[in-house]
Amino acid sequence: MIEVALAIGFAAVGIATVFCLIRLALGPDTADRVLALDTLVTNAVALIMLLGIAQATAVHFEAALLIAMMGFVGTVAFCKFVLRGDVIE
Amino acid sequence: MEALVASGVGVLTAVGVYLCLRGRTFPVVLGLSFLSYAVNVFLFATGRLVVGRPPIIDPAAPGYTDPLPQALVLTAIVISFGMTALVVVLALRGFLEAGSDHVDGREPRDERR
Amino acid sequence: MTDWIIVPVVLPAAMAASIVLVARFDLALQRTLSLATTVFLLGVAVGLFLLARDGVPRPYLLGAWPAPFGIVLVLDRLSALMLVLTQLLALLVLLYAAAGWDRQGRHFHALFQFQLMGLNGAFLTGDVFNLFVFFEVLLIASYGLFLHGAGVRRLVGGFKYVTINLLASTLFLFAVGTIYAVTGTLNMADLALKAAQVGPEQAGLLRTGVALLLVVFAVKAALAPLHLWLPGTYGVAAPPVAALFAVMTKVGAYAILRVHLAVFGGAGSPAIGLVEPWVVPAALATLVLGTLGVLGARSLQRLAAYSVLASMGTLALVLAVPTSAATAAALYYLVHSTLAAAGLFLVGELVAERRGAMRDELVPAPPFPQLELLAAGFLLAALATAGLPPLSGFLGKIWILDALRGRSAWPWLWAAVLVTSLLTVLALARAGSLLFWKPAALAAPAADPPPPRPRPLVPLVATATLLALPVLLAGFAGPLAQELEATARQLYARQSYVEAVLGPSSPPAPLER
Amino acid sequence: MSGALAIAGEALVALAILVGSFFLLVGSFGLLRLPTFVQRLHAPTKATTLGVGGILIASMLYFLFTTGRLSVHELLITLFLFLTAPVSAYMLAKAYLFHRRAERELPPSGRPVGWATFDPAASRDDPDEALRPR
Amino acid sequence: MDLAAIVLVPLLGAVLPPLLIRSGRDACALVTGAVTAVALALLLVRAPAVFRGELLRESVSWLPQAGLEASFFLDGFGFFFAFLILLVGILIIAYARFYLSREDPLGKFYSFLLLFQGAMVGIVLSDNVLLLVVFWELTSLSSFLLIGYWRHLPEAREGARMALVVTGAGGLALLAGLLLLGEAAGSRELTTILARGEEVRASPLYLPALLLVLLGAFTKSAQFPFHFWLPHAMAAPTPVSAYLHSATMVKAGLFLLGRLWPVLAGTEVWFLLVSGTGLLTMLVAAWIAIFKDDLKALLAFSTVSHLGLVTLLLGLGTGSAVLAGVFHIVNHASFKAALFMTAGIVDHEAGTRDARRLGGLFRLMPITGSLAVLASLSMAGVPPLNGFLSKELLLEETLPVQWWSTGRLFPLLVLAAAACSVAYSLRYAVHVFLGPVRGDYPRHPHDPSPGMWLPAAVLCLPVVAIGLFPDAIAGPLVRVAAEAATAGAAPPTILELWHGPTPALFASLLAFLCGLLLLAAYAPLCRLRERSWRPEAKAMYEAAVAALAAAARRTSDAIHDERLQRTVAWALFAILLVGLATGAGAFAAGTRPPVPVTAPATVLWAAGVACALAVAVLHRQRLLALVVTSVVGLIVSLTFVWFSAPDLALTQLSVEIVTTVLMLLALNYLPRESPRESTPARRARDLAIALGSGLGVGALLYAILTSDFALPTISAYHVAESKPGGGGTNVVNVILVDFRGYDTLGEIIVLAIAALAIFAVLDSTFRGVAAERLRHWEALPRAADRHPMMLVVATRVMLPLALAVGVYIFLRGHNQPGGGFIAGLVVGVALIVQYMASGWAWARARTRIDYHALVGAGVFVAVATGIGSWFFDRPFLTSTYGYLHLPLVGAVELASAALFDLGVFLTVVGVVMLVLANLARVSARIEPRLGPPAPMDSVPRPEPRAAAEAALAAQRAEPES
Amino acid sequence: MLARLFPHPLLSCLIAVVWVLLVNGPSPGSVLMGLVLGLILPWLTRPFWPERPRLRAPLTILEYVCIVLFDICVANLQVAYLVLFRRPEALRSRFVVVPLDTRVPEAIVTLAGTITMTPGTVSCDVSADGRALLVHALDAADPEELVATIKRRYERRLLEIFG
Ligand code: NA
Ligand code: NA
Repeated sequence: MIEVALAIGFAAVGIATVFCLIRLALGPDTADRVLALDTLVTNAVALIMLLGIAQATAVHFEAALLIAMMGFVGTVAFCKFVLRGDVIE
Repeated sequence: MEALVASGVGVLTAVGVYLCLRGRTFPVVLGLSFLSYAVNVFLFATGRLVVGRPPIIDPAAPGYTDPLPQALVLTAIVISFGMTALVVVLALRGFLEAGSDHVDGREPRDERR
Repeated sequence: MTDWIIVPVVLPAAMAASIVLVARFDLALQRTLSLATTVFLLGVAVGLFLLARDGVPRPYLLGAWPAPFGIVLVLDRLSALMLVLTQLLALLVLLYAAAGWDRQGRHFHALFQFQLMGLNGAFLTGDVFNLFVFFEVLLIASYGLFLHGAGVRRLVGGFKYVTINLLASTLFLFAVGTIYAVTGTLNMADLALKAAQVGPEQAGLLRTGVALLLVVFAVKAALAPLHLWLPGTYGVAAPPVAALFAVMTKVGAYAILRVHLAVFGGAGSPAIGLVEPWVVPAALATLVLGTLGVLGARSLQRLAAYSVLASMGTLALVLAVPTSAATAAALYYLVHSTLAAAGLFLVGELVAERRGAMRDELVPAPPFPQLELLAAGFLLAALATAGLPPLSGFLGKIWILDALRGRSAWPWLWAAVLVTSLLTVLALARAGSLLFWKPAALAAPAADPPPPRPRPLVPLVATATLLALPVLLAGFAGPLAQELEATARQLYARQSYVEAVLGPSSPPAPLER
Repeated sequence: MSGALAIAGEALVALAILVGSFFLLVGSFGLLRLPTFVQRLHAPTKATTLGVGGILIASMLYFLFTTGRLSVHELLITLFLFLTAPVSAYMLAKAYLFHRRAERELPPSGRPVGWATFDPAASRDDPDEALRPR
Repeated sequence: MDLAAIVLVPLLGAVLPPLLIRSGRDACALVTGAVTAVALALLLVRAPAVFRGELLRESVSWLPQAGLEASFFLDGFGFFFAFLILLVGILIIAYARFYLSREDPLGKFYSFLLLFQGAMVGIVLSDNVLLLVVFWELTSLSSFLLIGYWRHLPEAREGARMALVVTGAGGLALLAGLLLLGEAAGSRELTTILARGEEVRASPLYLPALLLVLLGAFTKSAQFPFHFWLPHAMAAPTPVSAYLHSATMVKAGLFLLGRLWPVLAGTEVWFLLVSGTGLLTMLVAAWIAIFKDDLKALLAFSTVSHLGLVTLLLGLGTGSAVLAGVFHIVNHASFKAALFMTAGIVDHEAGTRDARRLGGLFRLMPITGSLAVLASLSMAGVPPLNGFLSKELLLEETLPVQWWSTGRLFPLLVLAAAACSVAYSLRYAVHVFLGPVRGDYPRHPHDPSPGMWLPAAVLCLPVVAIGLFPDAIAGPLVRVAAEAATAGAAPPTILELWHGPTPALFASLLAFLCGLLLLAAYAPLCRLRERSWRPEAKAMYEAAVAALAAAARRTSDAIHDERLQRTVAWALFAILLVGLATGAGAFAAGTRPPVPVTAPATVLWAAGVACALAVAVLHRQRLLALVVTSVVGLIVSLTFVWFSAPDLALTQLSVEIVTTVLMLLALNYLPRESPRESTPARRARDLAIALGSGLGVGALLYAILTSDFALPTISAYHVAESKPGGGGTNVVNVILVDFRGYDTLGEIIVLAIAALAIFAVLDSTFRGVAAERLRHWEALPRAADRHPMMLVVATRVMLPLALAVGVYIFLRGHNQPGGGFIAGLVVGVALIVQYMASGWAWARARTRIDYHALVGAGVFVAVATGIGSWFFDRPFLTSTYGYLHLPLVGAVELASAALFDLGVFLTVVGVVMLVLANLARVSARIEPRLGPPAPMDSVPRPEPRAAAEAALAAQRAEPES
Repeated sequence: MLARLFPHPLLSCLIAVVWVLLVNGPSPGSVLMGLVLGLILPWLTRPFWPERPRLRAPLTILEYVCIVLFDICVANLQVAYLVLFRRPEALRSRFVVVPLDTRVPEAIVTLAGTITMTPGTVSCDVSADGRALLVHALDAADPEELVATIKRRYERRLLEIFG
């Protein structure tokens, strides 16, 4: 049962990734692309957790945690760049 | 999976090489990043591909992947981070000093290359 | 006593950290610490050299982990020789630089000590991945030193220098990865042992990895066509830095000796016979291109930079020959060419800083102070560079000719060496007579001649000492040559190296050729 | 652990996974489908909240049922996502507004000053100046 | 050391003159003369043994590995030359003392002269052929210095360079030739080689060796067509010309020919090359000499001609010819040195050496005139002077010579040369000294002080004395020399003034008459010569050198144009070439069972590939490229997660973030887009290289991944020892901080250096051009708020939490994924976010740590941890660990590796902060803040009372909803 | 004493909780360590957060969290429906302005974050004086009602919590 759910979950993540990539390709704005990147990062957290369940290990937890904690820094930096040019000012 | 990883590394290398051959500093920096991705995965993969066997000692573990390439890659990542930082700063400083971000520090004349 | 083996790495590292930590606002203190460290290091290097003379390679097991599992340093005659050469050069260059050059940018002394650490580490290590790490240490320190004083030429040149070296570093990792993927080891002694045991199905992979590593070292050694980075680097760096860099290309040469000729050169190794067919043509091209550069150079520093190239070409010709006789000749020339090039850089700068706006451009300029003295210095440096008697350049060259005798196409190699020597003589004669003999009509008399700046004595003394070294090398060529022969023999004594590092229990393998 | 409980546990885990996957997918689908940027900005919220949330719950339950120990560190991931996702969205919205919209296309703020992205008063260091009528 | 002393005394003595010049010119000259005299005395002491026919030899080891020994030998031939060199040397030293003016640095001159002298003596006494080359090149060098002595004269500089290059080239050829000769003879000692003539001549190396040696000898002795440098060397002060270019250096080539005569001579090719060259040189130079108006040029070409004469004799291959040659060397040295000295006196006194402006000097300077006329008559071969004798011998030797089947051509040519020689010799006497006194000399000439004419007079003594009593004065010396040179093949000829009416006498007479005729017809001859084609060798040489240098510069500039793209392309090309050549056969799939492919992995792969390719296509839009690159980085991290490398994933993720921020910081001051500037051809080339590289790497990795390790890997030990030996369960971390902690030490030092270098590079931004450029920076339109409230507050809450995570990751790294490096990045990012949110100035003011200190401290802690193991007498970086049992908490592991990891942590934090904060400083400098830095914008402020009350009232007025 | 040690008890507790979550479960050691960190980290980071607000009404906090979580779940379903089944052009997307009563930045940010995390609404900007929020609604038939709901459901409680 879990295997089936996992398979569906992986498929969902895969399809979601494809969607994000299409948005990344289409844009049209930089903000769209950064948004796609941000969503990809979120998907990555999900993917890592799914992998953890599939492999029955908690060893990937830190990776998910770091993405959750620091993933937004990239997004913020890109936005700050678009907004002000200077990321740190 | 081997074919995927090998071809992926190949693509990363090709892109990195192509970018390194561009005439402006920024794509070159990007190219170096790509080469660094490529070589990191390559070096990591020299321990062969193993799924679900992280090198963390656990009596219940069925086995471990080769930890040594991982340690080497960690070192390599760190070093290439330092190098990238330096090269980025150099690209910036060169531009501020020369007024051109061409890799040769001067705009190519009429010749279009 | 073996604990001293790690000192040439650890001491400069600790000292550099201390300089950053406590002395970063106090240049005088930095100088004192830096000089004292370098003097001490020279002492240690000499001590290690004497220690290594008994002919037994000494492993130093870092972290007390047994080889090949941990990282091991190996002190043998070759590494000790390189240590002495490096510290000697470093001390003289540092003396020179401490008279004012170090003021032009930040962190000169810390970077300098880190540079020494990187060089020493690269010469001492017995582990290929650790060699990569120390290559990176010495490279990044060299980037820092290269950029010392900044300026547009250095910044733009710096980008190129860094880029090309990053490419080489990337290739280094590809190569090391491939080697590990086949042999499962990184320790050089272990590699020497295992290379012979790799089966035919993976021999090709190993050979590829080793060949790629050769390309990496060729980049460092600036062998054509991988040399294109050198003129813009050595010709642009602050002259004392360029002088120190004279030893950097030799790291590439050292690595080829250590890895390709010694480790992977043993019987049964799939990578045997790789060096000569690739390196000799490259060396010839380097020699020719370097000489053309010397002949066409517009400034003295450029000329010196190209002379480094030409000397690397000469060196590589004989370096590629995998016999202990040839290697001894290569080592002699290596030592000589390092000191000669450094001397030329320093003399060039002494001239440049006295010629005002003309700097070291090879155009007529008014006479300048201390002309006679510097002319004599230039003469010595030029003699050494061009390989004219009676200095070590000539001895090195005849030894090389001797060693090349009988290799394939040797008449051509001889012709190349001799003809390029002649062209170098021509170029240096032109440059010297232009700089020291041809007075320019004084430009419109300056209303206010600039006040005579105090000319510190120390740079002159440092340069003079450096220039005296080729004389000593020539004078004591005999005893030195004996040392070098022993060094070369030890390099090829693979069995004893393996036993020293891995212990005598390692199964006897047909390692000797 | 009895068989029935195990099956129930498995079902719970599977359900959580499915719920999470669903919202994850919906989020990305919205990102693809919705026509304007501000509308698309709504999409990832689902992925970060119920999407990842569902899978985290699945993970917690899974380790509870397999090891018998409650695994709680997944909550941290949620915590950090909740802390950071609004910032991302906010910055993205500002970036979009700044680049693609003029201030007049936005509803007035109802304050003597305009929106922070556009009104220089936002970064004025004199606190009182911001309130003076312009 | 006896023989070496003869060489070393002048060489070492060369340091004395510059030191003594302060004591006066006389003292200087005396000491220089004394040095030479000592050397001469040392030589003469050995004379009895030499004349007994003994061969004196001594050897000191120098560089035996290259076959170079400091070995000397003295036989008659060497003695002869050494004697000549030192004897003439003394005279030249005396002459120069008076010749050089007060402005000329005499000390330097004498120093160079002694250097030269020592080198010359070295050549003639060397036993080892390589040693000979050493001295040979030294003579080139010291003559370079001597010719260029008057460095203000362009012709001196050019002449010096030309002499150096031509003779230096010869020297290198000689080196090769002698090496080959040594190879053929099986020894590099002349004493041995000389005994093995047969073997050498039979060796296949004979011909190349001969050609190379002759090249050396001919260039040095100015044989045609290498003669051109010698006349231009006359720009040197006359003592130099007299010494080098008449008596000594140019004779070095002849010495060499004579020295190697027993080995090389006697073959057809030797005869053809040597005597042919000699004859040609003799003839051509004599003809030219007739027309030289510059006295020194005239003498120079006459010297060339006489050198040709001796060469011719040596080429004949008979012992008697060698004897004649040796005899002529003596004679030539005496009269030619004297002639040079008189030319120098004329120049000195009359202010010109142009024959056209001279004449009638005999009356004004009778002593000089007498000496000059005497010497020139000797040169013309007038009896009873010594020149006559050697010319007789020459004719005697050459008259019977046949050149192939050309009949009498050879002797006729010799005769023609002799006639020319008469002509120029007499011209020197007639056009300068005879005839009426003129009134238009640049200076008023009169005889100089005895110091100047005495040496010339001394030299004229043998001119007459040898002419009259040849055998008594020169006989023994010449014979012993010739005998030694020919290894006994020279006949014990008695030298006599009068041989009776031999064909040679008639030929000599004929030559003299022809010479007179030539001189009589001087004016028409001159016109004839004016009209004929005369290749100007110097101009050709200079043009050739200039063309060479220009070509070298062009080539070098074209190749080393320092274009990065070309540099990189070549490097990649070389890599591809080597990789393909060595690895083409190696890329075969192995037999390792594959890991099954899964769908999500495929999607990730496709995403990564697509994004990577997109970056290649879109790279000109830089921001976009950066965004897409982040996706690639994310996928790389996920790859690490996938294949059991959690530590790698963590590291890659955190590095990725820092790198992105870094790139954005830089991108702000870089153009946002790259221009489209690659030609299609360039793109195609790059694409080919890129594809090749990608395919190569892909194939290599595929071959690796599909095959197993050929041999067991060392990492099995790491896994086994991780817990018991290293005290940690995260093997990767234990490797990093323990098994290979030394690598990690290197790695953090790389980071530290990078940070220091970056700091140093950025530090210079605030000066010069860059600062100027920044001052005029035109920023793009910007949003109004710098520090959005949402960002500021969220990151404030995040900071302590992120630090807690950092602590967590640091502490558990030894056992679980994590460690000092990642923890450092986490903390660094947490701090950087503060900078991003609240601004550089505000955040910097709140960070009490100096990042330099942090970097330094980190490295220091790591190093100190390593050193700590010394105190337990263990190698550097030896780790230890133990467990501390605390109440409540339980066992806490304390590992020295953790201390090392702390160093890593501190370094990483310091580096990240130092780099990013300093990069941010660039913009802080552009826009200096007015007033105090604000932590956040658009924050609700405490309102003025009135406004607040109004707001409150308005709120109350509204009905509750 | 305790107040001196823990000037921000809530933050310290949060850190302790985070630590316990990090090590994946409470144990004497982990709680102790969490408390130690709760002591040190707020002190270390104090300069970066100069005016930490005092939180009141802990029960209201709990209530607020529950409400928000509940709203998130409901809104997720609503929005999923909108995304999947509503034609995009039929969406009544619009910006609405939420005037703010609270003046505590932390409260404003919490409100903005809550709005964003509840699917269907995103906080896009704040007025230059920080007294109004610009919110985008994916589908808002009645903007006033939306603003009122936000103020009633969230801001009122935040006013209580942050004072
Ligand atoms: Na770790
Ligand atoms: Na929302």
